[in-house]
Amino acid sequence: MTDKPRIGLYVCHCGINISATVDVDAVAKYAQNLPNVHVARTYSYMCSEPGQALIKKDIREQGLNRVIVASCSPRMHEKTFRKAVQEEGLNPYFLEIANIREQCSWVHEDMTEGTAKAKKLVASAVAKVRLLEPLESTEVDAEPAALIIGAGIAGIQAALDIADAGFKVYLVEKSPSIGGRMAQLDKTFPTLDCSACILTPKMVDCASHPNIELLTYAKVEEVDGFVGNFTIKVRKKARYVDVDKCTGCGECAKACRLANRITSEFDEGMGKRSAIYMPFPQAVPAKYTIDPENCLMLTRGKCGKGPKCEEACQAGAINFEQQDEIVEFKVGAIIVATGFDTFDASRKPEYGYSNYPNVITGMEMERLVSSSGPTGGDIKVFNGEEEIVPKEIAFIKCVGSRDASVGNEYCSRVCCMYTAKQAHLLREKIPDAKIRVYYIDVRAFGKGYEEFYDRVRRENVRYIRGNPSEIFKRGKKLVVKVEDTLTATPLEDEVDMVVLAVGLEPRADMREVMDLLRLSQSGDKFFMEAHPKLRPVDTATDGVFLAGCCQGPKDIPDTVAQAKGAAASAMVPLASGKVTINAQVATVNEATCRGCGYCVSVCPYSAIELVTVNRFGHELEVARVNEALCKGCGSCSSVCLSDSIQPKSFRDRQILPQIAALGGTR
Amino acid sequence: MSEDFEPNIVAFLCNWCSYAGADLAGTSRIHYPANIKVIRVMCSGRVNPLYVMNALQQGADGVLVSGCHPGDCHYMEGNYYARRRLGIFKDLLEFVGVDPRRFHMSWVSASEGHKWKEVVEKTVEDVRAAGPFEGFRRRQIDW
Amino acid sequence: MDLEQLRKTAAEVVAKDDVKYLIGWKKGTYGYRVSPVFIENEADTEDLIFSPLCTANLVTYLTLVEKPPLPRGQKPDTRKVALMVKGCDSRAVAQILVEKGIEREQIIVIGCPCPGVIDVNLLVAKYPEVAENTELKWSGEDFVLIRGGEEIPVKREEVLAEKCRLCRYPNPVVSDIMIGEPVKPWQTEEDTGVSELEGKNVAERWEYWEEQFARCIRCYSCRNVCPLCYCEDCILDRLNPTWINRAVNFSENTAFHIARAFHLAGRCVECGECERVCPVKIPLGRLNRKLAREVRDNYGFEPGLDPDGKPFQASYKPDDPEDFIL
Amino acid sequence: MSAMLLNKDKWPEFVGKLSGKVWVPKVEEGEAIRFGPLSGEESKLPEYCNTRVPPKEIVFPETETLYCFQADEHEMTAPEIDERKIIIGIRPCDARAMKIVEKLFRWDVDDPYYLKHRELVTLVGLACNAPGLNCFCTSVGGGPASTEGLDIIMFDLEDRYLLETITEKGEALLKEVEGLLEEAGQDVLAQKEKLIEAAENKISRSVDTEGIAEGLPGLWEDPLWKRVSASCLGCGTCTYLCPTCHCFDIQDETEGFEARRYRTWDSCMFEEYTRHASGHNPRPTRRERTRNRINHKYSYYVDKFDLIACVGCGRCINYCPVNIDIVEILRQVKEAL
Repeated sequence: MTDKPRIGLYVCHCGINISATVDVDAVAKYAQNLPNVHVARTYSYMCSEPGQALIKKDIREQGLNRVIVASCSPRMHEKTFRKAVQEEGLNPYFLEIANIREQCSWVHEDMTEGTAKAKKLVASAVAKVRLLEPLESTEVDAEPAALIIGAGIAGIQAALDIADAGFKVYLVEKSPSIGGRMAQLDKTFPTLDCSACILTPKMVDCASHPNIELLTYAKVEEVDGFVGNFTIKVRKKARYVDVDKCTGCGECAKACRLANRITSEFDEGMGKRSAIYMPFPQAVPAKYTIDPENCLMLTRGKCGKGPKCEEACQAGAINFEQQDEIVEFKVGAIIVATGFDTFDASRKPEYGYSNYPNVITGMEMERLVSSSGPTGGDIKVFNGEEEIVPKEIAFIKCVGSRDASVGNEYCSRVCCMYTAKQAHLLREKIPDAKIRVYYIDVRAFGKGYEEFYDRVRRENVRYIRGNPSEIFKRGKKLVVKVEDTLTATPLEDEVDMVVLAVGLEPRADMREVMDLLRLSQSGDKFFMEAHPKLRPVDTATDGVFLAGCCQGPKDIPDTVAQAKGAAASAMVPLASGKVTINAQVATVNEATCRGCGYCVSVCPYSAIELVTVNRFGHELEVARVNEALCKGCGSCSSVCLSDSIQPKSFRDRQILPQIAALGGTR
Repeated sequence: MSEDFEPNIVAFLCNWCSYAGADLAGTSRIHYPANIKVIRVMCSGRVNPLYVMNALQQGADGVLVSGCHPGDCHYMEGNYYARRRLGIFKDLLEFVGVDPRRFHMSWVSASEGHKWKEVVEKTVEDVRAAGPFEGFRRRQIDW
Repeated sequence: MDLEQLRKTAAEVVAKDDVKYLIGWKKGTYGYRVSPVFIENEADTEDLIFSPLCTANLVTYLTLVEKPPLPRGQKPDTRKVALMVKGCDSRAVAQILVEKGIEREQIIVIGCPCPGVIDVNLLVAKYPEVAENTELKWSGEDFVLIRGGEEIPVKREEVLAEKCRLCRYPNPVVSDIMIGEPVKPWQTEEDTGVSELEGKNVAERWEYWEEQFARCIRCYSCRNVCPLCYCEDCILDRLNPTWINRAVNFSENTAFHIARAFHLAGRCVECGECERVCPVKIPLGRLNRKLAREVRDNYGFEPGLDPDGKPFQASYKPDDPEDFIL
Repeated sequence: MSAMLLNKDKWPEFVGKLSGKVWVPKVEEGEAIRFGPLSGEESKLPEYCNTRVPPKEIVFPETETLYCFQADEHEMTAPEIDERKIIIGIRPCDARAMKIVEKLFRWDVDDPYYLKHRELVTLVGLACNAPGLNCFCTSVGGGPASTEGLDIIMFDLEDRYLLETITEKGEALLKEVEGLLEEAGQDVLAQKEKLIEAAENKISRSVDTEGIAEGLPGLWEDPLWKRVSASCLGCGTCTYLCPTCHCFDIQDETEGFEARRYRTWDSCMFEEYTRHASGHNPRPTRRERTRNRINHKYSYYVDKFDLIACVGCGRCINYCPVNIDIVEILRQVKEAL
């Protein structure tokens, strides 16, 4: 241990955020009398430059060797203050934060109660800080490579940025082609750029980039290690097509016995494909894949007298014997860009999506309006009796968004604008159509969005405020039942087609990624960022970052911006070549360890092993911690019967005095 | 028991889920009783069940341990170990005659600010009903 | 039990060069007492006995031996230790092996199938002890007391130890050599000691234990006799951090007993030694058996059966009970 | 000194009239485990050979505050010891033990706590009519009716007690209950003598102490120590239940700024009893500890105070979980001499 503790205690007013509910002066006065507290002060904003300067001055002039800041959550400013005390030559771990804002002033109303609790929290911090030990951080080399999971526009953009910076990128995509959701879109709002025209070049760049290794039709199976040193295992699913031989000519698909008989995922179920297929013409890689769930050869073991595709393939690329392949590599950082699912409109049965073919989703509309879509861009729908060109069209917004009844309280942020865009595109294709948009609110917040919305309204698209209660059929028409809430008029709108502006949801299979990377979900069930404002691309797992809609609904510009942010963050360890190992690791008292191996069993990181030591002539097994692997969770220490393994900064001898301080009636 | 008895409750929260959830309750200005005082640990797996005993001995009327939901542990499994150890410890306390209302465990995620409030309210209500814990408090012993 | 076979086997074992000693039981110094004995040479194996008076669990001696610093250059004595075990005792061996407290090849386990041992307090109450050493033998279902050349039949249910009434493993689960034939497990009785307490409300239970713990003198015999309490430096002795103050009072005593019972949760093999040795008659077995029952019923786990098994507290199942979680 | 008779019917009245807190053997778990303050429900003394825990705890509490203090301050306050206690039913061996231990607490410096407790306590002994199986008081200078250390000795005469005063303190105590007592006649005293003789004859175990005190140091490295200690569990039963063991540990306890220093029973049979701060332990194994226990009682104490620090109560034999038997150890010592 170092010298006798001399504690400086700083109580933050946080403007009135703390001082409105906690009598900060009373807390400081109380703390002044606690053991080893040398100075106790209050200040309006401890985290500000002058606030930090106050601490530094005291360390210098009063010879403080321990600092407590009673302020906001340690999750906010622990690092800030660690840095501050370190700058004065103090060990950064001689700092303790008493959280008197998030867990005191903001959640209590009564000044007396708030002050009393703040005093206890401060006493608890004093009890602990006296017994803290100096810790040294160590550094290990970081692997100069990144893994990106998901190759939609977010993954593609992040991959290109990192690869351009000179680092190796492994871009893993589940489906046979990169491109993601953006590849399905026709035009993009508000500029009406052709989606494919701006995405395809990036896809091609990815494929040709010397630093990018594309792993399409693949899945991450295992992630081990820690920031700077992740070991990744990826399963490349068998395509049953030798990609080195496949020229992408497409003869196989034409020859396939199931040609035009299998529903196309890319066309949102509205088009057809073969059992051997390329999802869309601009796919990258431009290689064919056999769908093992439908291919006759793979499901039944035979295909007529022989597989037609094999016959048609001049290159001899078809290989029904192909097996999954496991690829293993190391990376220093990971970006998760797994995207979203669209809301399943059948969960709103009142809109009749499952019953009426002329009720379609926004995503289906994208394919319908697309010149590469199933109808070649002609707007035609089946009204149950005949195929018609719809002349009266209704859009319904907020389907599956802002709707507690389906469990989604959030706004999906893109539906207002894609509805406007689609209304515009419809107006171009069917100039005499009557187009009405039913909305709750219109949110046109981005650059050029409000202007675009105005333009669409001027194009004789009628916006009616009202949330339709029901859609039903009357003759050949669909009836949208709604109340115009601006005029309080009940309406029954007869239309030929309804477009449901479905919202964005977390992916149904996100659990797999959560488990792999130890991510958590926020209230909306999207992946949770480390901090909603200040660390929006980071996660609680060091070295793992988020990009795009997996973190929450976003439009393309925001997705690309976040992807670039994630890329920049991921490059920090890659560029510095070093990562700092958590100093708050577990440590073993070899003199008392009895070598039972309980800690070895519970350690989730295999950071502990039993080694043989010589204790005064006797050979014994004791536990030893690999500090590079230890995350400091402390599970080992609470299973240890002899208390021989303890996480630094969270030792029993540091926690028990905290309990005493909180428990004691004084 | 006295009407104005304010229970003193010590809570152990894991850094990643429950502590963050409690912070979120703060950021969202969700009000709850001040009886609860938190000790932050990195993982609920860090909570040695003897902490619960120690808290009761050192003057707490009740104890709460909260961690990530099963499957969500930042350290993968810590909360599972915590659940097993604290579960059996709760059985022990109850058998020795400690009112089971004095010790609670909960799963509160980083996004469950509201749940945190509910957990705190339930715990405070239960401990209040159980009354002051004089059981084996250290200071009850005459020096 | 064939004592001839036992002694012959023991003689063969201790005759081996790589065996340090054999731990067994011998007649005690008076009355019904039996004493643990450490036999190093063949001749002394004549002292060995195995009778319903052999209550002590000898497994505790495996881990009790001190390891003081050796003079430079001196090698530790790493010869094997042989020991006699009953069914319950053998479970402690299995559990210690799980915890790597001892290496399997360092011990020779002589298994003694056990038809049940007595509770000396019950025996003394019924048949007062005399100074002269008195033999008790198994006889059919019951026992027979041999005193002054006279054979006095003793009914099993009158004197059987509580742990034996509840015993489900009378035959050793770990052994290298088995002496005699396995005994047939008997119908176990209800654990009334535990269920009576469970039937009380918490306040009544507190009252009950308060009286018990208040009496504790903290001699640590319960801990020291326990074959599974073998940390060289027990946390309950430690001062930094202080889990338990040294002061003997109700508060510290209660904390001591809670901590002790908890450390044995999922480890206790119900050999009953803690309760047997308590000089102030605290029914500690009830605490341990209650937890053993919870562990068995709610977690499907029984310690001390599989030397290669996982430790209870250092493992989990995703579907462990969580009905207590808010 | 007087000899009085108390009819057992009058027991409640008798104990009710005494000025001071009366301690008697208390039955728990079906047995008189230790002494405790009279609760008022007792109509008589229980049946007991002796309590498991000796009444030494009344004058030498398991845990006793020495003084309280405040952190960062120099003032200390010692607790007041002012309660008058009357121990009724203490066996002669346990009273003798107090007398033996008092030597230690008066030696060198007076121990104010122990001596104050002793001063305030009146010992009303009960002679043994039926000594226990492992009693050997007669081998170490005591006997079933030894009066050493007692203020009054009682003899159980079936329906009444004979009370003989030994000290002024005892005399004063009887004054408080004069009305309840009647003078004992010669016949009663003769009956008493017979009881004593009968009791002495019932003692079956013995130790020949001749030459032990002088001989023990010479047996320092004798193999007997390893033999007799091999089965020792290292628990504190023998020492905590011993009426003459008097070792204590001094500890501090704090809460916030408040703190107390207290002493609490300790046992030379514990590993950490002699463990140095460095980790070195001069008595590293149970062998050295067992040797110390016997030496302390039968040699060191004899050296210093000319007294054997063992009263032959037999508790360490009765309650040793593994049948470590001091009589047998002493027999082996004698044999090895």
